[in-house]
Amino acid sequence: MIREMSFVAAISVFCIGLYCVLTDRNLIKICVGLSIMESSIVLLLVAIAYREGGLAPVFSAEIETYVDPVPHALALTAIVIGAGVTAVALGLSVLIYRHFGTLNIDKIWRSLG
Amino acid sequence: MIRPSFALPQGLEGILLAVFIVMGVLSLVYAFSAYGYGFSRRGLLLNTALLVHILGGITALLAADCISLLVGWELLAFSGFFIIVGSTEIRPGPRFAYEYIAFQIIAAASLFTGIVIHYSATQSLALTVVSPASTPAGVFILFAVALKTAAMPLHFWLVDSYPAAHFSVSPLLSVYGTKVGVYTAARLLSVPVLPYLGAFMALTGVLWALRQHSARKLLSYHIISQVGYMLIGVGLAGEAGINAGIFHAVNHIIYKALLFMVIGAVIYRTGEEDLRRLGGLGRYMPLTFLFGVIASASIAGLPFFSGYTSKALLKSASGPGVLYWIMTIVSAGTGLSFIKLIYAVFLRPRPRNERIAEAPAPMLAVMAGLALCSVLTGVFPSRIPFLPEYRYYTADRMLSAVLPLAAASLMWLFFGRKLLLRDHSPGFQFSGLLSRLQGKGRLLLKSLVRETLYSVTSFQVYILVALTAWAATAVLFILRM
Amino acid sequence: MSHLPVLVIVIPLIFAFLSSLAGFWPSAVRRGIVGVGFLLHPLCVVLLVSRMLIRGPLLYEVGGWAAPLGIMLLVDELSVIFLCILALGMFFAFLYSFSTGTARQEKLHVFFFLLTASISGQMVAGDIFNLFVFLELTTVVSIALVALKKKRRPVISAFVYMVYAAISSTLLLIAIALLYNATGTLTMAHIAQRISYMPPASYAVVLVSVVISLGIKIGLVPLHFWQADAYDGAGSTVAGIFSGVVMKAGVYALLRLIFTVLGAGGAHSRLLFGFLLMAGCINIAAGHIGALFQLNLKKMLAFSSIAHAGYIFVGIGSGTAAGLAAAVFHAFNHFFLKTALFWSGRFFIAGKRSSFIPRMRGIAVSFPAMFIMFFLSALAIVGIPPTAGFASKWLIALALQERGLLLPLVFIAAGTVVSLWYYARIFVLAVQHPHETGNGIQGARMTKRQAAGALLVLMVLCLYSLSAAFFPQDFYSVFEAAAFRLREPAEYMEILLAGALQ
Amino acid sequence: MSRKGKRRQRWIVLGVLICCALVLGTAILPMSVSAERVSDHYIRYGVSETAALNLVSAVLLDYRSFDTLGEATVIFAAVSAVSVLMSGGGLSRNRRTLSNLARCAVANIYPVLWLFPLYVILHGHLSPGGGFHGGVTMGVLLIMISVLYGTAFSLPKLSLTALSYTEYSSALAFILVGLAGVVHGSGFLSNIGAGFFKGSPGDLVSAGFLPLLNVIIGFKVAAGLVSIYYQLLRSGD
Repeated sequence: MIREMSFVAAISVFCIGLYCVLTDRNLIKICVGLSIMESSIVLLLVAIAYREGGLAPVFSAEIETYVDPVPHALALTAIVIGAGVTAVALGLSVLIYRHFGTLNIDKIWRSLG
Repeated sequence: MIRPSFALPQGLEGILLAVFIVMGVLSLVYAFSAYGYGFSRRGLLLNTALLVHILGGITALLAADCISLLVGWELLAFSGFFIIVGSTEIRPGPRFAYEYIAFQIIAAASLFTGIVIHYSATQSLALTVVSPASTPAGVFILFAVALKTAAMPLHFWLVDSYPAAHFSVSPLLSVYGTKVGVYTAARLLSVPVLPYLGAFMALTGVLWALRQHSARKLLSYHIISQVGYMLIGVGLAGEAGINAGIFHAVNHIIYKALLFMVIGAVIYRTGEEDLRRLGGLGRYMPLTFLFGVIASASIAGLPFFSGYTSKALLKSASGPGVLYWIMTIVSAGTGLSFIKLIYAVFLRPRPRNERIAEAPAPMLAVMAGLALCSVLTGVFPSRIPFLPEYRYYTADRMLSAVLPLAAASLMWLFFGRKLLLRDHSPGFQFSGLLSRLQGKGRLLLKSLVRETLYSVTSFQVYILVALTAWAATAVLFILRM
Repeated sequence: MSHLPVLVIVIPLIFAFLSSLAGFWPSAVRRGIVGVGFLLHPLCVVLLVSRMLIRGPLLYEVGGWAAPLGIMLLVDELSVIFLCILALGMFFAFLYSFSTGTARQEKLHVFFFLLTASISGQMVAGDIFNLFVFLELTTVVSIALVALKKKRRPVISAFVYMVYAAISSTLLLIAIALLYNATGTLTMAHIAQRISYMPPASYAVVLVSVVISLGIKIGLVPLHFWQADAYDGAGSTVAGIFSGVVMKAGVYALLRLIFTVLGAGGAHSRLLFGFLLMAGCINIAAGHIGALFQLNLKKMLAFSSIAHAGYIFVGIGSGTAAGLAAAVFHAFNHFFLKTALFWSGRFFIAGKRSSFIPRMRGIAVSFPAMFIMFFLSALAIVGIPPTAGFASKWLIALALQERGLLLPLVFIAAGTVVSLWYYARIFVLAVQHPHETGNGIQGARMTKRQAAGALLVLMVLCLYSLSAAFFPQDFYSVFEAAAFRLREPAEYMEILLAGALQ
Repeated sequence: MSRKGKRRQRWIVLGVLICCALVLGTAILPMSVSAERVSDHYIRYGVSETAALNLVSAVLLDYRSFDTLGEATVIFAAVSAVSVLMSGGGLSRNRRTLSNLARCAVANIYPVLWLFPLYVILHGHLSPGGGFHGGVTMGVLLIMISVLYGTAFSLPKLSLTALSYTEYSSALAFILVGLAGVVHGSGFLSNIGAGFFKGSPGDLVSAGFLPLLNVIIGFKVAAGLVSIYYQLLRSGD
């Protein structure tokens, strides 16, 4: 039951991130929306790794069932890549602010059009 | 891989190839003497375009498989485009060049599709006749040929672009453009409808030519009607028809180029092309006048001139019937319009204050050579190899050629001057429609794409479109998988 | 065992780090390092290609672990073809950037090395997550390359591209997570074997997510809006690399994921091929019409790339081995043509100080050599018979004709007509006399050395595009072998599983 | 866009998002855990093969270390991208500092703060954590200095060129460790197979080059983060 609930949570976080990206007018908030989307993927990966009664995959003699370590490794890589992309995105936003003097998309597009 | 292969054509097509090469050289000499670019940067571009045009004609004839034929077509299309663009300074040049290249490339594209279908049916690229003419391959190739030979509803490109080019390059353009289409029809098509398409072209070509008052437009319409003759020949099944068609093409190349050169010399000297403002040049340019008369006699089919021999062959190949009568009516019309041309340019009295010099020496030399050719083929037709044995000068055949010409001169005497030299409305300008269409199209799409879709809505709408595409395809796959 | 497959990735990485380190050292040293770097990578690729053609597919276990445990690198015909594109592309890009002075832009060579490493990583990856990591590396580098000029429009285009790329990578990551959950492994061959464990609904969503996510990278129509602005923002050198090499990496990833991993060659693929065919036709139409009404040279070339992506989709969608081989061959040819167009176009844009086509009157007179190169590659890309473009378009048409699909054939023929129309538009302007030379702003006069270097590169590209039709038959047999191996992944799996824990 | 237009767009977006959620739901929810998995092998033989207790680090740095190399390059690419985008303006030496209270508090406990990242990096293969986690915390500590005491104080201590040097050389170090496997002949980035000291699980120095890689990654990530921070501080050109 917990697996299905965590899947639903992952999907809803993904949709919240998407909603933020699609409707927000501020560039920084779009970057935030993107990182929410990426964290929803990490949530999905960890949910996939879950095993009934499994503990953290650090070996110690008395534990027998462990959670699946591979998705955790993938999650770490996904987080790092998300951080890289977000860093570049924030750099771009600073540059856009310097050129257009505003972070509001409508104003930027109107001055571009 | 696909490797174009070439082979020397046998029989009459060999003669056609020889004429292509000779005419190429002669019209190059004519062009160099006529346009003033010489070897400036623009001249170099134009010269290369002319040479590539000749190369294209030759590749098309040497082609042993469909691919190299297509290569020939494309080379002609491209070099023709550059000739028209490069040769003229005046504004309308490029717009007509656009139209020229558009029709040529649509023709090449439909030939490409036809060849693909033909190849997949016969698994070989050889230039074999498309057997069941009704297959899509036959239809595509027929459409390509109709476009290339400027059949009547699709003739706008020829009539607009040839007169738009500089008068010095018109003879060269007239040699290769449409004859390659006739050659393709000869090798690929055996469609029963072709002769009737040719007859329709010949008839309407002459009728529209009578209405023209610009010399080179008149000549362009006559190209269409003469090519109609060739298609009649080529369309008739059997060796005789194809030989007659190709022989008519050979003759037509010579006298049509001569006509363009004569008009070119006139434009070179007077700078005027409109028949209503020309006249009285007989006294100033006697030699050009002589060559003009010889060429008009050949095209009209007067006995002892080259036109007569090939038309006689065509009439014998088609046999008595509707084609025979259409051919006689068309030769009457041709005779009438060329009497009009000679009268308007040379015979009509027009006081001229300044003296007009004769055409320059190299032009006269080239024109003399061509005039000699047409007279010789007219007088000694049996000398030409590969032609079937045929008695050209029997009484009834000469009579059937002279009668329509006599009728034409009678018509000219009674109401020629009044009717044919009034100024007419310029008629339907297809190219104008094209550029208006493109302009409107650009505005429509510009407003659609640039203004509404892009600037008002930001990239978020496009991300939304991407997501809907993803969701829709996913639902489609889930339901159908 | 030969370490070539991994060296192809590691060497550009080393030189990326070295050349950024060299940023603090004198420029002679930096130029030397960069010079050695961009010679070494093609050398490795040549060795790898020759070894692969002689001994057949190569298998490399990174870290010494057997198949499902560690990461596998596998080199077969398909990856060899695309590696050739990459090696040639980056080698010419270095030469071209040196000769036209764009090399002065700092860190450009670092990004070129990173791009080489990441795309060769994708080409030899035998593991879907490894493929994802290198795809992401390409994206980050491309974002930086688009915004390299830091002007108003490129920066916004880079931001838009970044949002598109983020969505594309999220979709791909979801697909990878689902594949891992169903099959338990990340190695392509194992997933292909155990794909039947997946419930059909999630198999469908995974397939669609992969197609759409890589469609964004290649330029599938409803997802292509970022491409025109990104190419316009990036310099012509970089745009040539994007449309020539980076887009092909997307095509390779799509082919590898669809055919080898998700087994599209199998039974239920009729729907996928139908979708790809329809998408291809839409791409051709939208690409050519978009290019027709585009007044900016680089955007026009970008839309033409979208149209040629359509040809590749149609080739794949024809569903036959011949069609697939033709599609890969078209991707291979398209690199030579489009890069030559962008790189010769650069001189027109630099000369006229703007990429606005109506301002390009008389470029044939002021840049005759470059115009001839532009003209020849335009002829080739439109598909005029003796050229390479025609050869691949002809083969795609044949494959379609085999399956009796007439509609795409008409789209291809119409595409030829429209594409020639918008290229002829430039020839018309180019040949005319440049009137307004008087307004003072003379274009950047390029030094003789600059033009010579660039001209050499362009001549090689045009030489290929004109002579491709005359290459021997066994040049094309590599493409057929690649298509055959894609459609029958069984043999591919044996090799991968040969050393596997079973 | 008019107010009504904005509201209409919101509804459209909501509709599309619900469709996406439904599609994802139909794909993800019916997923069940598949039978034999690679992770069973990792769990059963992981410790014996790599002598690392933390199986995630074993997977990250030993079994699938090529991904981690790719990932480290992504950070490298991000850092050089930001430095290119932000180049131009000078790095202003400002004296903006936080309140006196914060500065005194941190001045005293700063050395203790360093214990945590160093522990996390060095024990990456024994307890949860590793190069990336430690690197990030180390980066934050360095950034904290310049936030608290202003860049005039922090820049002379740790200049941009020093940061770039550490980052580029640690990236090269990572590859050299990998090349050791190639030289040894057992494959790029191979750990125990290439003769690194395996040691017994649980010791500080064990599990081959895992601790070494953790340290390298730690410094690389820290240097990367701090140089991004300084780049973003640059004033416009």
